[in-house]
Amino acid sequence: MGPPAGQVATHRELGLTDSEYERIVELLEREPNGVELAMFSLLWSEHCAYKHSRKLLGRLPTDGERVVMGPGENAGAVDVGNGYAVAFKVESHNHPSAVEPFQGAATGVGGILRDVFAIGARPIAILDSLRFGELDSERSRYLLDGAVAGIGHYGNSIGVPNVGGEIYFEAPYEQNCLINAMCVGLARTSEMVRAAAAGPGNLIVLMGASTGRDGIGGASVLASAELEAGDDAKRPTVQIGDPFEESKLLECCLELLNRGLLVSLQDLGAAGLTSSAGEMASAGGVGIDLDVRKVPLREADMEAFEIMVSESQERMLAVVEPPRLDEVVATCQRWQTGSAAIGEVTGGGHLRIFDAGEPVGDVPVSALVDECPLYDLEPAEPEGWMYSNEETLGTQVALSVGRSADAGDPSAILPALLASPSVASKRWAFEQYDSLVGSRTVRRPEQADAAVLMLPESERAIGISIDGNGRRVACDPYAGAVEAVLECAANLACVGAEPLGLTNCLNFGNPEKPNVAWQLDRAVSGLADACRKLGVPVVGGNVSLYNETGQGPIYPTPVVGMVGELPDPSRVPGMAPRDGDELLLVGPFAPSLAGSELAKLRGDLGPGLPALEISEVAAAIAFVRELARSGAASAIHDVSDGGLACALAEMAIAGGVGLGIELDPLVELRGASGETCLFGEGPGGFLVALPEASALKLVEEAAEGGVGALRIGSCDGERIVISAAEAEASVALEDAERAWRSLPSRVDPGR
Amino acid sequence: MTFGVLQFPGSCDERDALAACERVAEARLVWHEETDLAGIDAVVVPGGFSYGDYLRAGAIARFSPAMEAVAAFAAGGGPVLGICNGFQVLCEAGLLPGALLPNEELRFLCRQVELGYEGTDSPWASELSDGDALSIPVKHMSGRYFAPDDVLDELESSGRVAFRYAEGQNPNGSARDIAGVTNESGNVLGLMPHPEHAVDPLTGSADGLKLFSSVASLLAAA
Amino acid sequence: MKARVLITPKEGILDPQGKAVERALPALGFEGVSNVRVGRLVELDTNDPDALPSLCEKLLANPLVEDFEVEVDEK
Amino acid sequence: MKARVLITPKEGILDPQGKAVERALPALGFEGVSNVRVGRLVELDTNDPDALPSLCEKLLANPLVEDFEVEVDEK
Ligand SMILES: Nc1ncnc2c1ncn2[C@@H]1O[C@H](COP(=O)(O)OP(=O)(O)O)[C@@H](O)[C@H]1O
Ligand SMILES: [Mg+2]
Repeated sequence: MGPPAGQVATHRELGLTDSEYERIVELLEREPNGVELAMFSLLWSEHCAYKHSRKLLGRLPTDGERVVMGPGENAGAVDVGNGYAVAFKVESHNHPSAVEPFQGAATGVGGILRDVFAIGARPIAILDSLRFGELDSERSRYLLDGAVAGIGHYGNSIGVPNVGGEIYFEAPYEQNCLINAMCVGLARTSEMVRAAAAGPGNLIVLMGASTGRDGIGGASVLASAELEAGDDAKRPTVQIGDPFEESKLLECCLELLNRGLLVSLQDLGAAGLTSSAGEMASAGGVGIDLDVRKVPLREADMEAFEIMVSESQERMLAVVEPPRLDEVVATCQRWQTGSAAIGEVTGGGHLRIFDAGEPVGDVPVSALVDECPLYDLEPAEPEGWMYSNEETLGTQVALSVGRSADAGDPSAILPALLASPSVASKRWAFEQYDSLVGSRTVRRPEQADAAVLMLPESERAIGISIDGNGRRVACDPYAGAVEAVLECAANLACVGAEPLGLTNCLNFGNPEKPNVAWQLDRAVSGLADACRKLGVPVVGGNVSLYNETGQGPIYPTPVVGMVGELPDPSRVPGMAPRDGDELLLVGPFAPSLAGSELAKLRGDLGPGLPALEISEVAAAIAFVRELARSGAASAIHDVSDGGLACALAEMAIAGGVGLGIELDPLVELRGASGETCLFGEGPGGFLVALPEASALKLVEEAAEGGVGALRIGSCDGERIVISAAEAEASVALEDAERAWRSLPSRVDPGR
Repeated sequence: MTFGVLQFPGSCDERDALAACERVAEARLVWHEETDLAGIDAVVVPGGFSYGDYLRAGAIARFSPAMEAVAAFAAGGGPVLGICNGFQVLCEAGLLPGALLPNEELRFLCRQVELGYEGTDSPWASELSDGDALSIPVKHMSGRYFAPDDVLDELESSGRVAFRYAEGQNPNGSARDIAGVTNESGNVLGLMPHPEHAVDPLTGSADGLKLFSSVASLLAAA
Repeated sequence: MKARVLITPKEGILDPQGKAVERALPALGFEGVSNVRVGRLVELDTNDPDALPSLCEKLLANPLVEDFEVEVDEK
Repeated sequence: MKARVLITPKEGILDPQGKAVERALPALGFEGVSNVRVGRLVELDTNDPDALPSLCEKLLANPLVEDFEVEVDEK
């Protein structure tokens, strides 16, 4: 049985260790044949088996009153009332995007959409979190340009609005960019499905696109091994996305679920049929028989193993009761999407593969899906700074600030920070995304810290945010990961949203290296502690390891996506203050230059972030949330990258009004230098603009709630003037805006 | 009165267009294979990526059975509004002059723009007055309106340029800042910006609603 | 029979893709390239090549803004 | 010298456009057309045709997913 020996590569070439191979032989009680080995190599890859991370993930809190589906399903979901749930998940497509940014990013979006509609939720929003090298590198510009176009292409074509995201530019991502995409969907709770096969005798139906040689070996070769020079050989496996096909498939699947025609549904992602059939069988405690010759093929001469591991996009696997098959097929035809019954559910607990009736593979489902050995990490804290400060100094910005005579002049630093690509306006990118389709978008990109979508179905709205500053996590993996969670919650607070659940994507280097293992270990603890203290359950996520090249690991980058609810979308404050408004700084913000954007530009990065008290920040978050809901503030914005001065400038630009700010009270309170107060970073700072008459009342209310609030100035004129002790930044509003809007000229220097 | 909103495989703004119509009248989706528009008083060909927008925006959709019915409906004087991809489809079908080419910047662009309305006879603009400014978003990859100069001259002199982008806001390189044109008798209007995404102040603007209410009130009065 | 349809933007119509290529050339060290026009190419098998011009006019090209040329491989 | 670059999706690489066109044809009354592949066509003038293959690889085509062919008109 099976193909002749030598037709597929040996276990080592497929990425399995000798001991893993021995374990497979033990479980099968014989040598695997080629088809079986290919299947094991993929399901036992890091990408599918989480062999270096599963133990850590156990630390994350997953329970909550509002949780409808937690980790283990295609997407997590939380209850939003009136019988509706919001489903969401973030996923990475880093390595495919480093090879071909447009298609890699596009298919990343396609994949996360499928995870969401696989549970019966209609996708209502996409967010994307991207990391590239510095923009003075041609490769970074090429990757950025392609990835943004690809994300836009897929989401725009399929009609799901892209409502938010983030882009950071840091040298450690130069060779290994990060492309994380998050999808949010809305479902009637009663119509949601789990991906568990059930009912021996039921049919396995493959829907959607035909199967080609796309991404063969992708999961093991592309997603779980370090990228090296000479990756060209891996290139023929590039997956091409077809959003038109997915749009039909999406509508078809939602109609089938709505009409109750499916027993269960699962997307095909990494490792294609092998993983979706294997995981469906495992979740249902059943077996599955498949005949690969019944799979509609794009290329007739495909081998059995190729069909089993192909990562052709836009496919879904469903379990269907035999009497329903005709209706399912007819519905697929109406949507002009493919469907083929390729097998059936069995009681045997085995995944058996046939090729035109001939058995070519037979493995116990549990061996394939559940028996992959899990490894303990061997963490070791690095001595000193693992990354090079020299490399972070690549940009023109860095040169102008870090090394010029003006290096100490706040009036020069502010525009330089605003022009730093990680801080600058990302309008160049988000205008390439349709942020409006669906008619739910109450706050679009740049209108508020979090996107706001209304849900008339449940008579409320949701706020959504995605965040994760890898540089700060590199400085201190525990504190940095805590900050990522706090930053998301802070963004939600600014629009009055209370967190319901969290998803995350852990983008790290090679976990077999002790220093990376340490980063991973500390970061997961940080996430877990922050989630516990904020009371936010983790409902899903994704892990992407081995993000490194010869130049070393990426910054450790846990990306956090959070969804919160708010009662009244008509009372959401924006970021634009009004002329004459008074400005207050609310919260326990204690600025520090450690890990800051300015420290980066000066080449001053090193280990360590100041200690912080999560509960104090949580109290400020809760206070700001209520303030936002009250409608009393004309604008709210939290302090993040580039510190107070940048946050203030962003508000001034949004409102088209100058600012006069005096930070001496902060200097006194924190005992920090003027420069640190202007440009230092840290969690727990909120800027609130409101009419002068309400300012005093707000300070009193904050004090009653145990939250600090300082009156720091007001909005008027055409200059941004911020002073703190000896330091003063004074910049014309239009100069600040020009700097902040300079990204297009950096992406396309020829223009 | 009842709006019919066409639905092609790959359309994606049809639900929003339907919801916009439903704010002012009855409305239903019309599947691309339908050929009978009985009971429908006005047709919206919505935005999106019909048939993936492959080959050329709107090129494949124009051949759908429903579009044949729409052509007959338009010939009989029925009001037809093509939005974005719908505008492209109407041009491809020859119901409107010109073509929509890839944006000059070659990128997809989603942005709120200001439109100036210039008097026409279109039923879609009965509630607008010459010189009105409307805030309506654009979002498209191929929105650069093109027609030969003599056709443009003719459009202008016969009052068939219904909407132009406000000065300095032409997002795509459209000839003479044209954002929307009508056919000779005014019942067919093609518009690149998306009025169906501007029907509620909560999502940014309600200016687009006037197009739908124009037709609805006109037909209700008739 | 194999056939190829070559579709190009009509003379006089702005071709931003062609312009973008021209702009990118010097940075890549290519001199002496000009008049770049970017169009579409459709390859297909047909058993009725005489129908191709009509197919082009109706579907593959937009005669208002594009020219086309059909090449049939008679083998 | 005039030259033409014909760029097509690589063998085995999914071609969504070709697929969509192929599917639409019967409804338009065109029978017997198959294997539709949609690619790009670049026309240009050059005084150094030998540089074209390199230009294709670097700029005009994406060698990961596309094949290209250069035709030079020697006149
Ligand atoms: N970092 C994480 N935090 C929480 N849950 C996670 C994390 N990573 C993965 N998971 C969960 O593990 C399961 C498997 O993830 P994955 O293999 O990405 O799913 P899929 O194959 O559906 O894309 C999912 O339910 C996912 O939510
Ligand atoms: Mg899944």
